[in-house]
Amino acid sequence: MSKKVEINIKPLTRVEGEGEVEIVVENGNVKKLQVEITEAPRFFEAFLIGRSYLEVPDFVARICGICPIPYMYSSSRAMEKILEIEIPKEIKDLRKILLFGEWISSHTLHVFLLHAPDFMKLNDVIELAKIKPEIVRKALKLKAFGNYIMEKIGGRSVHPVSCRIGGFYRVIRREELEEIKKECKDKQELAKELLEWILQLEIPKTKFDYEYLSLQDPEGEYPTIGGRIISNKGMNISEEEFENNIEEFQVPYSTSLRCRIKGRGTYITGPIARFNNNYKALRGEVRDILEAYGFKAPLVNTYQSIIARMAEIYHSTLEIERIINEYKEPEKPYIEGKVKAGWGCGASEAPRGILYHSYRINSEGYVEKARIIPPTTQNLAHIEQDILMQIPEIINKPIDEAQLMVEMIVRNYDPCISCSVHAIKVKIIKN
Amino acid sequence: MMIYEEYILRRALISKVTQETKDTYTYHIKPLESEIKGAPGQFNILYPYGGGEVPISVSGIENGDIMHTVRFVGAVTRMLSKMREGSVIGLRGPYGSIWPLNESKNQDILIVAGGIGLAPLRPVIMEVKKNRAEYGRLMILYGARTPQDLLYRREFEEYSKIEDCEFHVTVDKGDEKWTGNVGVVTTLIPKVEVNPKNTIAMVCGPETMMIFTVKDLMEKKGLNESRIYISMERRMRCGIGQCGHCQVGPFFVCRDGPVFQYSKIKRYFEVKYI
Amino acid sequence: MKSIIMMGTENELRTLFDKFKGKATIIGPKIPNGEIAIRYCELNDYSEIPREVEDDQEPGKYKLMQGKFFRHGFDSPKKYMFPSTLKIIRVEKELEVKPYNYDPKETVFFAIKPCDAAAIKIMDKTFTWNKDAYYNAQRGKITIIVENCIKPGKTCFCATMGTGPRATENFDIAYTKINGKVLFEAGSIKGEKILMEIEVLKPASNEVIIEFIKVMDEAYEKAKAPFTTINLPEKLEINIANENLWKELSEKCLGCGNCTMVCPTCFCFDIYDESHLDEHVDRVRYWDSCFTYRYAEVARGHFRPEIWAMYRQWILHKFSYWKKQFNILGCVGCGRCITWCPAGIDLRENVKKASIGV
Amino acid sequence: MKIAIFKFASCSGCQLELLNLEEELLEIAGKVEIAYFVEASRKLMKGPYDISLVEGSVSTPEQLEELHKIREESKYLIAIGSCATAGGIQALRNWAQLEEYKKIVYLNPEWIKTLEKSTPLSEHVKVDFEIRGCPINRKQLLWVLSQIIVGREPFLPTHSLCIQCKIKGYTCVLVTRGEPCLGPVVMAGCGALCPSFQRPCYACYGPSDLPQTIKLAQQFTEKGLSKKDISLLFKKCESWTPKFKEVVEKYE
Ligand SMILES: Cc1cc2nc3c(=O)[nH]c(=O)nc-3n(C[C@H](O)[C@H](O)[C@H](O)COP(=O)(O)OP(=O)(O)OC[C@H]3O[C@@H](n4cnc5c(N)ncnc54)[C@H](O)[C@@H]3O)c2cc1C
Ligand code: SF4
Ligand code: SF4
Ligand code: SF4
Repeated sequence: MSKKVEINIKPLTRVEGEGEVEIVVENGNVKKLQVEITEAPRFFEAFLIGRSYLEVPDFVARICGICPIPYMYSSSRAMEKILEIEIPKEIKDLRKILLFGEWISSHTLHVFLLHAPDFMKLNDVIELAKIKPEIVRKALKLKAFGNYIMEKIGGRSVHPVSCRIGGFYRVIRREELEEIKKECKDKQELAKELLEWILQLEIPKTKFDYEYLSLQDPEGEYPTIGGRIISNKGMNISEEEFENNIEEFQVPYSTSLRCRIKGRGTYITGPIARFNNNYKALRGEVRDILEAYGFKAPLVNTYQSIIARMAEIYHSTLEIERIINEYKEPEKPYIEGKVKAGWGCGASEAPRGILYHSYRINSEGYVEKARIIPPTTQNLAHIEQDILMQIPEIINKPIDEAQLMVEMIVRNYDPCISCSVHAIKVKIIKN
Repeated sequence: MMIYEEYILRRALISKVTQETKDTYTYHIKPLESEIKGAPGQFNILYPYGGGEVPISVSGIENGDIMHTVRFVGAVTRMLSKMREGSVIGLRGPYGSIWPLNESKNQDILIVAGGIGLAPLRPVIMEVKKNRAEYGRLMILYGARTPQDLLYRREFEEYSKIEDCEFHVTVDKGDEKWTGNVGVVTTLIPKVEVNPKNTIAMVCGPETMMIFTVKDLMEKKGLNESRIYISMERRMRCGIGQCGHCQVGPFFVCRDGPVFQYSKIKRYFEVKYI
Repeated sequence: MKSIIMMGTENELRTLFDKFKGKATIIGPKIPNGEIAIRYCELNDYSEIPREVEDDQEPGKYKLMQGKFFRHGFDSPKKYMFPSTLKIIRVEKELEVKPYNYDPKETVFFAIKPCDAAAIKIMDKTFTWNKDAYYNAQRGKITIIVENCIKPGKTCFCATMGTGPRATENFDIAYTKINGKVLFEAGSIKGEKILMEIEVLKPASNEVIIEFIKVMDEAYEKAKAPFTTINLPEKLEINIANENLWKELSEKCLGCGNCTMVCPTCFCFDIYDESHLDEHVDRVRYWDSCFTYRYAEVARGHFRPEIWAMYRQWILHKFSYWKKQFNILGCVGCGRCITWCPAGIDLRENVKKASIGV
Repeated sequence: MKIAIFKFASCSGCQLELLNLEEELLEIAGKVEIAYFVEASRKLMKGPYDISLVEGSVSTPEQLEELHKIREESKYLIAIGSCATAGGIQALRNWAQLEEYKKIVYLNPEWIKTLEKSTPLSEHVKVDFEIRGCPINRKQLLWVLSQIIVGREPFLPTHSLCIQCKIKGYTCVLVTRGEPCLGPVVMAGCGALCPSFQRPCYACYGPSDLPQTIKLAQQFTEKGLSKKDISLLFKKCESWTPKFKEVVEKYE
């Protein structure tokens, strides 16, 4: 008896878009496994050419409404290297607060609105709110806090307006940050409670030996902007070496490129990678709770990415308060550099992992070449890999469960909001 | 402590709705809190919940109910179109000046109305009918785009039966059933005999129609500009001379108008885009 | 009321300021942290009033720099009596109307300019006529302390409009800083009483008064526009139908509305119905401008669909209609609309051109 | 009332603004039925829908087909954001050679299918209302939704950003620093965010209701900006709107 299992998940979405998953298994052999990206191409790398270096952060922010800040940071960092701008501590600190704000907002969105319903076999957050109203209310409050931070410092949470190359458009005043600080204690409490709730979720058990790639902060903090790129399998390179070590490739069924480490294969970037590679840099308060529930790095089960994400939320709420306490208003809102021809690259940790940019500009500051490698692109090939590893289990499940399982695997990577694929239609044909 | 009394809307009940044309209804409105007045020419501000305020002329008073005839042209009026008998709306007013009924005592009255412009003039017709002896001849010239756009058709017979009343109707474009006049309202002007020394004209309609009517009345009928009254329409956000929108030259249409003696407004009325 | 000029020093100015501390909200000029213009805001201490700065104002340009005497930024006392956004009433389903309550605080305008005091006089006429409840409530609780302008700016023309550079009416106390001295004048009984309490003040000597007059006279010459207000409404209206003229005058106008927003007397507003999910609606009043497209739009047409007509409405309202409506001109010559016009249109030149035709 | 949310070429930022209505989200869900929202729910209901919110520009043949289907299934179609109302930032390719662009971005350009231009919904179907901005302002979105719930056709102000800037009390960056702020020709809606950070507006909300774009460009020329810089100023997420296009074409 031949047994054919066909799983067709449509629509599935990319960082900012649409995609599908198609799986065909015949007699236990995988005939087809495609995580397809059908999102309309938007040609950012092309229309950036000829634009002024100053415009780039605002443009690339528009690649993704969920994580515009790292887009602005990676591009600014690349330009700042070309222009030889040294970013002072005050501005670095501000940037970190803003980024943590985005992590809080983006992670809370994913953990509670998109991911948690999976573990409770629910369709969406509205259903979750019916059985766990307190949890949802707390999560929404926490998410609002993330947005509040971005609005205070950035003007708005989607495509903030205050960031520029060299710093910010105006000095962010202490008083403004004090207002954020007032909220911190309360939100730390919320984050802690929610972390404890997540730690008690029933999470599927798997164990795989994957490669995790993340930044490592030069000052030993939890990684945010810039630093070495490290992995649990011994990779340790500078941002400048990224393009030499990571290769991009394209598959015919997808408008998204995908990545692998040259000569080695696919890898994971994102919260679970940061967590595993930088566990010591997490705030002690966070580790204490994790360990009290029996968790610590490395997490080798990708379903536990939800734990890494929630840990980062709590970490962020604590760090924001610390940085505000140390904050001194910078003298100048931004540092001006010398426009000259050159090439530069920059990486930062987006909520979903390493975001790498590189640019070449001419002597008048107009872009000649742009290269952007977002985390979801990097994870994409690995998502297929991850599904592949779990195929034996998937095909032995009843149809709905198999369907949900594939979706869950994809959602573990939080491939941006669109890519959270809560609405993946899975078609499984068994014969 | 202070409150903005000027803006307090009073609750009122729609007691009857009559369809006039495809897009125009007449509402009979019963005040629920205090009496609502309104003299011919004046307007009230109507407010469907959450929609916004619209100024609408008084088109009649019947058994203590006030009548408003509304054409549905935009967001707020279309909201009104969904209101039925028994609906509650907000209302404030009355505001604005009145038709020169006092000055018209013992005078002939010439009414020229275009489209929805008959609504503010209907109370004048009713007043003349009621106190027939106090006024001279009544002439009504009314025009609309098509026969289907004529307001108050069910009352036309009543108008023509008013003693010593001439009533002419025209449409820009007739249909198979239409046997009456065809042409813009100014084509009716030659049909009436006007004594320029003894006639007060009251005009309301679209601004271009008013421009041509006034011109004809002065040039062809010899009416002095001080004997002509027009009712103007402007955007109004407050109705009480605060918001600035309704200004025509130095005049606030909501307070100094909407009814203006033509001699007073002429200087501005004739200027393009004033 | 005796209009005696009293003499003191900056110490007495501080004493005057301190008299209001804790008793009233004091509004005055300040350069808030990180700001790039002088703003009217709440002051907690006399020392917050800027010193050693000057505002360089030109058509379409404003810059703060080192200097001795500053004038004003773009905001005026208007925003305190006629807030840019104000909830008027709340309507609940079934049309239950709940008015918002206003309880304005006792307020002192400290160190505002003569033109601003004159603007309040104009607003008194427009808003009182209008029975504006909020305005009247706040206005009844205001004390006006004016600083006379010894050095009018490049966009000022208060002299022409008869509102400055020395305040002559509509204030409680006016003061003038001249060569290290501060001269005080009372403009109301209230002001006189306050001044009497400051014992150190002495009547100014003749020499000081002569010095004062000389400074004010020089200032007067610097604040003139190239037109006069004599018969201005009539002169302007002669050209009311001259479309080409208005097109030429508004050639650079962007229709952005900045001029009306910064004007200390412009009073137009719109009311929005802000509906909320919990089934209540706030009727909110916002500043509006005759330069917005919707301003003169009606259901099926537009009364002023082109920029030149809007521009004419603005000029004629200020310099002609206003006089007919409120028996006063609508402009005080503060020059804000000139400085803050992004296109740098010089109102003075345009009024001049419009009043004689081209 | 059944609401559906759709997405074409875009960054998802506008629908994120819907999710960012944290406090109101559950309240909205109580008033209306969120029938189709790929980003938020596994449960997808079939049309017809009372209101469809559509994000993103039309840029592939499939999207065009889907748009017509959405139009048929929706009583009230609202375009949200610059992409859906103006073609979005990806409309910058409308000025370029598409094949060139494909080569720049993709290793195998022949695999990429797309329409020649990225266009707003209104170029293809009747749109009942537009909420503009890149991204839209969630307060405006909420206002529009609550107006519809109350039974009113939606309304949003269309005047210049300068008016909002002054209502909020921000100091003008154009006048104080001579920086090329587009506020005078841009529609209000964001809350004058950039001026609040002393930054010139770069026009996320597109043209206001009577935008004097050519005159403003002329102003900038007088302030010393080069033709190229002026055309770049107008060539951003709202570049495909007629009044902005006019400047881009004249100054490019
Ligand atoms: C003195 C006078 C008497 C009148 N008498 C009559 C009469 O007897 N019969 C009659 O049919 N008409 C009469 N009209 C005309 C009538 O007032 C208009 O047709 C009506 O106001 C149109 O309103 P609308 O909202 O339906 O149309 P729209 O044109 O859609 O709305 C008017 C304007 O209001 C604005 N707006 C919409 N929503 C809001 C909101 N939420 N907040 C703020 N602004 C908003 C819009 O910008 C719109 O342009 C009279 C007008 C005047 C001045
Ligand atoms: S005059 Fe100047 S400030 Fe006023 S609308 Fe025109 S351009 Fe704007
Ligand atoms: S900063 Fe820009 S938006 Fe604000 S007033 Fe100035 S020109 Fe207008
Ligand atoms: S660029 Fe303009 S529209 Fe966009 S946020 Fe800034 S001020 Fe608002």
